Amino acid sequence: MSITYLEAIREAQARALKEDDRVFIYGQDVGAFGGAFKATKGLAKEYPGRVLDTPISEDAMVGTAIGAAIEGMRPIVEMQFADFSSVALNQILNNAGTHYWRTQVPCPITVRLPSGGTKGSGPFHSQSMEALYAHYPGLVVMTPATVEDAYSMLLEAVSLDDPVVFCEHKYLYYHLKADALPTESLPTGKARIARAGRDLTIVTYSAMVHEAIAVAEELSRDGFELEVVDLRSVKPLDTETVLASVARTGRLLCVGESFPWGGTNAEVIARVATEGFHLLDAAPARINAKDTPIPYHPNLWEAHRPNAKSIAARARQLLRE
Amino acid sequence: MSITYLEAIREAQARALKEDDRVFIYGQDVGAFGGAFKATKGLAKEYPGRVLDTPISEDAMVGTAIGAAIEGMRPIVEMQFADFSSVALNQILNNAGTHYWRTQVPCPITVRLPSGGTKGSGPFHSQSMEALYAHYPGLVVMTPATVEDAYSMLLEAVSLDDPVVFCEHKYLYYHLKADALPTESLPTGKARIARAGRDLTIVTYSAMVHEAIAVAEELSRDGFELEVVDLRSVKPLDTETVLASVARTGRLLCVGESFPWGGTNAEVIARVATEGFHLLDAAPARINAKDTPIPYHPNLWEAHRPNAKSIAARARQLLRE
Amino acid sequence: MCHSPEVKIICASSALTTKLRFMLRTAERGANKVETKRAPHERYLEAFRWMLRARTFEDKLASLYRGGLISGGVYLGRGQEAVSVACGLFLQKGDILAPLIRDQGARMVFGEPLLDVARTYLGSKHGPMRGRDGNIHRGRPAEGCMAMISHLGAMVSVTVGALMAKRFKGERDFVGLTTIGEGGMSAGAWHEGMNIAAVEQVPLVVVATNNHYAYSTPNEREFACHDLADRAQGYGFEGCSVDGTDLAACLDVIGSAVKRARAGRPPQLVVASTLRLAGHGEHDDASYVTPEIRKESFAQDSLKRAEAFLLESNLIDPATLETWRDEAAAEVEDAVATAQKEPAPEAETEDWCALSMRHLVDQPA
Amino acid sequence: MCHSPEVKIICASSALTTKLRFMLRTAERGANKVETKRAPHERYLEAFRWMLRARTFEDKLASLYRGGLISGGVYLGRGQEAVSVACGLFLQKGDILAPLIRDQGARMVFGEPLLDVARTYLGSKHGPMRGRDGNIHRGRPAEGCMAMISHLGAMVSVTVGALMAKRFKGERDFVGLTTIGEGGMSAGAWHEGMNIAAVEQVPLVVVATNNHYAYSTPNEREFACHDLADRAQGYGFEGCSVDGTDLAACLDVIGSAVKRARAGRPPQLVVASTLRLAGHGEHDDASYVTPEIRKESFAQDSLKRAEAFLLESNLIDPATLETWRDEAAAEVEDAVATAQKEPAPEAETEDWCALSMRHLVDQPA
Ligand SMILES: Cc1ncc(C[n+]2csc(CCOP(=O)(O)OP(=O)(O)O)c2C)c(N)n1
Ligand SMILES: Cc1ncc(C[n+]2csc(CCOP(=O)(O)OP(=O)(O)O)c2C)c(N)n1
Ligand SMILES: [Mg+2]
Ligand SMILES: [Mg+2]
Repeated sequence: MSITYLEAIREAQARALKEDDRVFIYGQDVGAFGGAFKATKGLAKEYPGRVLDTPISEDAMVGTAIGAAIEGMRPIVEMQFADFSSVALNQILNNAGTHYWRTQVPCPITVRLPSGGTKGSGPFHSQSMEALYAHYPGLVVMTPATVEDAYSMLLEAVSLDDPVVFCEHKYLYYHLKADALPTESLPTGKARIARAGRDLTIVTYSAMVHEAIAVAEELSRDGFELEVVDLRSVKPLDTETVLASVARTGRLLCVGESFPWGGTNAEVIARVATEGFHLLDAAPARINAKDTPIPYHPNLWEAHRPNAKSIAARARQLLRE
Repeated sequence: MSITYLEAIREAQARALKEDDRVFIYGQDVGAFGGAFKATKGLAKEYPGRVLDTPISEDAMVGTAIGAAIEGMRPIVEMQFADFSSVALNQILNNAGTHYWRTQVPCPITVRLPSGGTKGSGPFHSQSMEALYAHYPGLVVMTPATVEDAYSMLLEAVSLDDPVVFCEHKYLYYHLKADALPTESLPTGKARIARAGRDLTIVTYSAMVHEAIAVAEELSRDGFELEVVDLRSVKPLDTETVLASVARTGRLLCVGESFPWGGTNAEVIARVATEGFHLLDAAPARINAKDTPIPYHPNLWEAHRPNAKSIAARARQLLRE
Repeated sequence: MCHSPEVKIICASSALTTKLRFMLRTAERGANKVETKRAPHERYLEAFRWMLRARTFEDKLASLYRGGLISGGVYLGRGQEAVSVACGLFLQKGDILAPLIRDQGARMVFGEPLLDVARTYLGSKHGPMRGRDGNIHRGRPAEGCMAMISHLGAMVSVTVGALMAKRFKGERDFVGLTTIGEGGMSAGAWHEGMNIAAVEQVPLVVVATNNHYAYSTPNEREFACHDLADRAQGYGFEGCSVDGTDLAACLDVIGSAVKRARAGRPPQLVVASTLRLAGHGEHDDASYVTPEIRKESFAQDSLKRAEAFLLESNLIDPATLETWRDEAAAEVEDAVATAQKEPAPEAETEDWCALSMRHLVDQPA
Repeated sequence: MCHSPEVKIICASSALTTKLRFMLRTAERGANKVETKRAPHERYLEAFRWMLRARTFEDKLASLYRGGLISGGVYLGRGQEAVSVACGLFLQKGDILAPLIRDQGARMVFGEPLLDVARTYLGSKHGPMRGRDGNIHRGRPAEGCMAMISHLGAMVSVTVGALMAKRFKGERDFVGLTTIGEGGMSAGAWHEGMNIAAVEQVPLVVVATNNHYAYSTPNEREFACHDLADRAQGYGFEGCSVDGTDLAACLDVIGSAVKRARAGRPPQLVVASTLRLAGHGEHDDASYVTPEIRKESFAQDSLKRAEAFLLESNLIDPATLETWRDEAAAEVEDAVATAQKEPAPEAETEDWCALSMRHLVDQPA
């Protein structure tokens, strides 16, 4: 048996629906159709009345989920693409994100964002928005990189009493496979050493974990052992694991698919620079996407986001410093 | 004669209206009423038909400005409070921010955000949102700290061919005064050495510049000379000036009023750590607001954002390292 | 949760003369429709007394504000008490109220303790918002009263969600009521909320008050339709208009809308017409309100109108009215005095946790 | 900018028998109203020929997609050609068109070169979007054709702003037309755009097509009102409905709406009824469309209907139709062949500048 990242997301939702009466799924085309990416395939039939198609109203989809969560439900909202969450951002940041702090009543919603770039998708179907959500208080922002994490973290997202923005990567949907669903997992907030190493630490998350691992494998043929830290959630961000890794390697390269200004890379470097300055043997480095909208054409798209080639080049350079 | 930060904003708009037919002002209550903060006082009368009240429709206010800009106008949109721009964010990021890159037709809008905290304003009338806008490509994000910059940068914002998010600080509106309007200014993208020093660099912007200067003055009584860099615009961010300052002082403290995760502080530290690592004699440090919504009560509010006291304490600690 | 103040009946039932019957016609119609167990004059008196309390409290808030005793803004519902009290009066425990800026009346009737108001405005540590949020941004969601965010329009869909949750949980006989100003009706969030309410067919009542201004902005720059109530049919709501200065009409129309929603009819939109008889906030002298508009019939003070009716029709005597006033003032003074004695929140003891799951808090150095 | 293809008149004027006059009744009415300089049958034929071209191009796009020659999605307006062509046909140079997903027709009629379509879908470096954006996300704003963003509803207010700019600049006699699907009418941005259009009283026409699905979502889960055209009055628009499968009716109703907007009447909303005769995109087999719905009268193919009418009424003979088809196919093949020969954009020569003011670009290391 083999299961994809996308199937893991479907299975997690199936299990959440099965085990917890409070769960319902709310989103455009998630019902009989099973969602634009089929992440809810078959669920409407298995759980009648609990997997509901919505109008094209991202603000109201999240607002509705917030109201339901306040009243004790555990809604999962699917955005058709992460990019469209820009029109739900106010409800996510200002309503869900502030609710517990203001009222002491928790607001356990999960907002699923099919994120990240794929070929030919262009500026409005490719975005990685974790930085917007992580910047504001009151939200947990998950960025699973593996089939196992897609499954277990989504289950955990639903079980947490706080609002979770769940950034699942579209590129991994079909590309990534595992043998089976996991039976245990790290808790939210713990990063994972995706590959152990000693010469350089790559801190990354989501689809870029796999690029980083490919680079580590490539460079290991030249005798360099790169450690790859998969953040798993960018908020909370596991500073401890990152620092421990940098303590081992002395070198830090941050890799992320989102835009360069601010964001996870900047945050990780800021944490290491402020809290682990003496651990660094060389200047830390980062690779982001470029500071333009995400291009439609595959030629441009490949160059816009970091990839194994650009990461490897930067890693080699950093190893020489 | 003396002129406040707020009056400077009014005067810049008056001059823009006077000198450029393409300029019009669009926002809630900006007309006869002169705006919630009186930043457009008298302008509707002086420039009939060019200072227009809008419905409570932030998305459409910005959308309208975008359409007008594409057709050759230079609209200035006033958000009543920065916080409400969350519902215009999609138009700002995805429409204005991508327009030039996609079509080669520039989109010269200026969106004024009355930003930042004041006592008793609470979670939804106090936000500093520059990090959200700076993260995305295609926007210039200005954060003037002085009366002079409020004036000259707003004029420059209107004259630039690209969309500008103009973060003006409400706390400075009445508190800050200058003798006269400036006749010249630094260009956009150039940071300003607000105070020269040799022992430590504080990189900051907007209202926090004044807290930093107060700290510098306090510490100079103990023999420490702090340099204060006022970024002026957080995007573009003047890495060169920052690095040159850190080269002089060897120590970096970043101060910002927005939330801790990501944002300007993280970006500045990331740039210095990656591009000027060897310039640092000690780990860089940062002070942000806390990671909760901005509290209503003055007691909590004072503790939530950085202030001269907390900055001084951190600076002293950093000077000992 | 409709905590009714003890209503002293001054006129015996027999005193309901033909003349009074005629004068109460409208109220009665309303009352019949909402299946009240009380006679219409009782309902009217009860509502009036709530209006008096709301006004009394808000007058006090205004004076505290003028005295510099309140941080931040003070936003009053002066003139809108009839609408607002009617919004609260037909709700019961298990219902949802999502109030907005000018809903002192509805909040109180729905069960908000006076002390909540005082504590929130005065920043007491013991208030429901514990100094974290202030003024109108208060609520007790666990008791069905939502805590609004400022962004107008956002609370409609939240109310829809709360009602869906009740349906999921198998509750019965509930309704939700939320309010909006005519200005907020231009917000995209409001539209999405209205549409999704109709799609989900939840028992929702949306009471919109056109008080003719959004801050300083007059209707001409807010919308261009002939009648805001016409928006109802575009969503599949049932809609109607009401004179927001006429308490009997408000009780009738809003009561009926609540009843229809509770009975499973489509969502309800009521558009009330009033004038905001205060500044946008107490910092605002509302000098932009033209003298002409102050002469319009929608510019009447609903409280004065109700009072005049009650006195004129001998449903209440001046002495009782005085007693009610005094009682309201005493209650308010009491709440304010209590809150004023209470400690303010302190930064040192504040836990600065935006998450309920403390172990997930990530406050970097 | 209404580039009309050369219309060969097959029937002499005299051939317009009473029977044809009757059949063309609707088209005629429309044509009279829009002050066309052409006789109604000419307008109809012209529109039909545009429909044919649009369909021909879209069929080609579908086959390129199936052949794996297009990156990303392909979104067709199949079945909606009558509405879309009518949207373009009454616009002129100086007007604004803000098209959406299914507007191949309107775009072409308004003057978009076929090569723009081919270049954008095939990612030619020479296309208007130069490979930076693709498929339907194309436009030439400098020539009045806006380049949509994906977020539904966002383009209404953009069109309003462009019209305000024209008014500011003293231009005259212009209109703007933008389109939306019934699904996009649930978006908050759409509501804000509609409302602000009415407040600003710009000469705007909004043509909504209810093609009964938003992706897979049927009307029942999109809205709950009886008739979407009823939304018009809630905004202060003038509104009407039209059978989107009937070309003559589309020409009449949309033409009249454009004329009214141009004449200074309030903004116009037209709601057309059709069925989407394709998947949401070409990746989608639309298997969720029920057989019952395919039998509805709104499920007719507007192109086939127009063609049948023309043949039946001898307004065109089969041979001419064949010629037109061949000509359309040749034009399309030509555009596609040209675009296919052109270079793709390359990362090395792309300047990666999101700002027009190059010195403000801030691309950190
Ligand atoms: C989305 C949004 N934009 C702007 C504001 C600022 N604001 C607060 S109240 C108000 C006027 C509201 O007018 P209306 O809805 O008519 O209510 P009223 O104050 O008249 O009761 C405005 C513009 C806001 N709260 N939310
Ligand atoms: C705000 C927003 N949410 C979601 C989407 C994704 N999306 C693209 S087209 C579409 C369906 C549109 O339906 P409709 O408006 O009826 O137009 P049609 O496709 O039927 O022509 C959806 C959901 C989007 N483009 N924008
Ligand atoms: Mg109002
Ligand atoms: Mg549709």
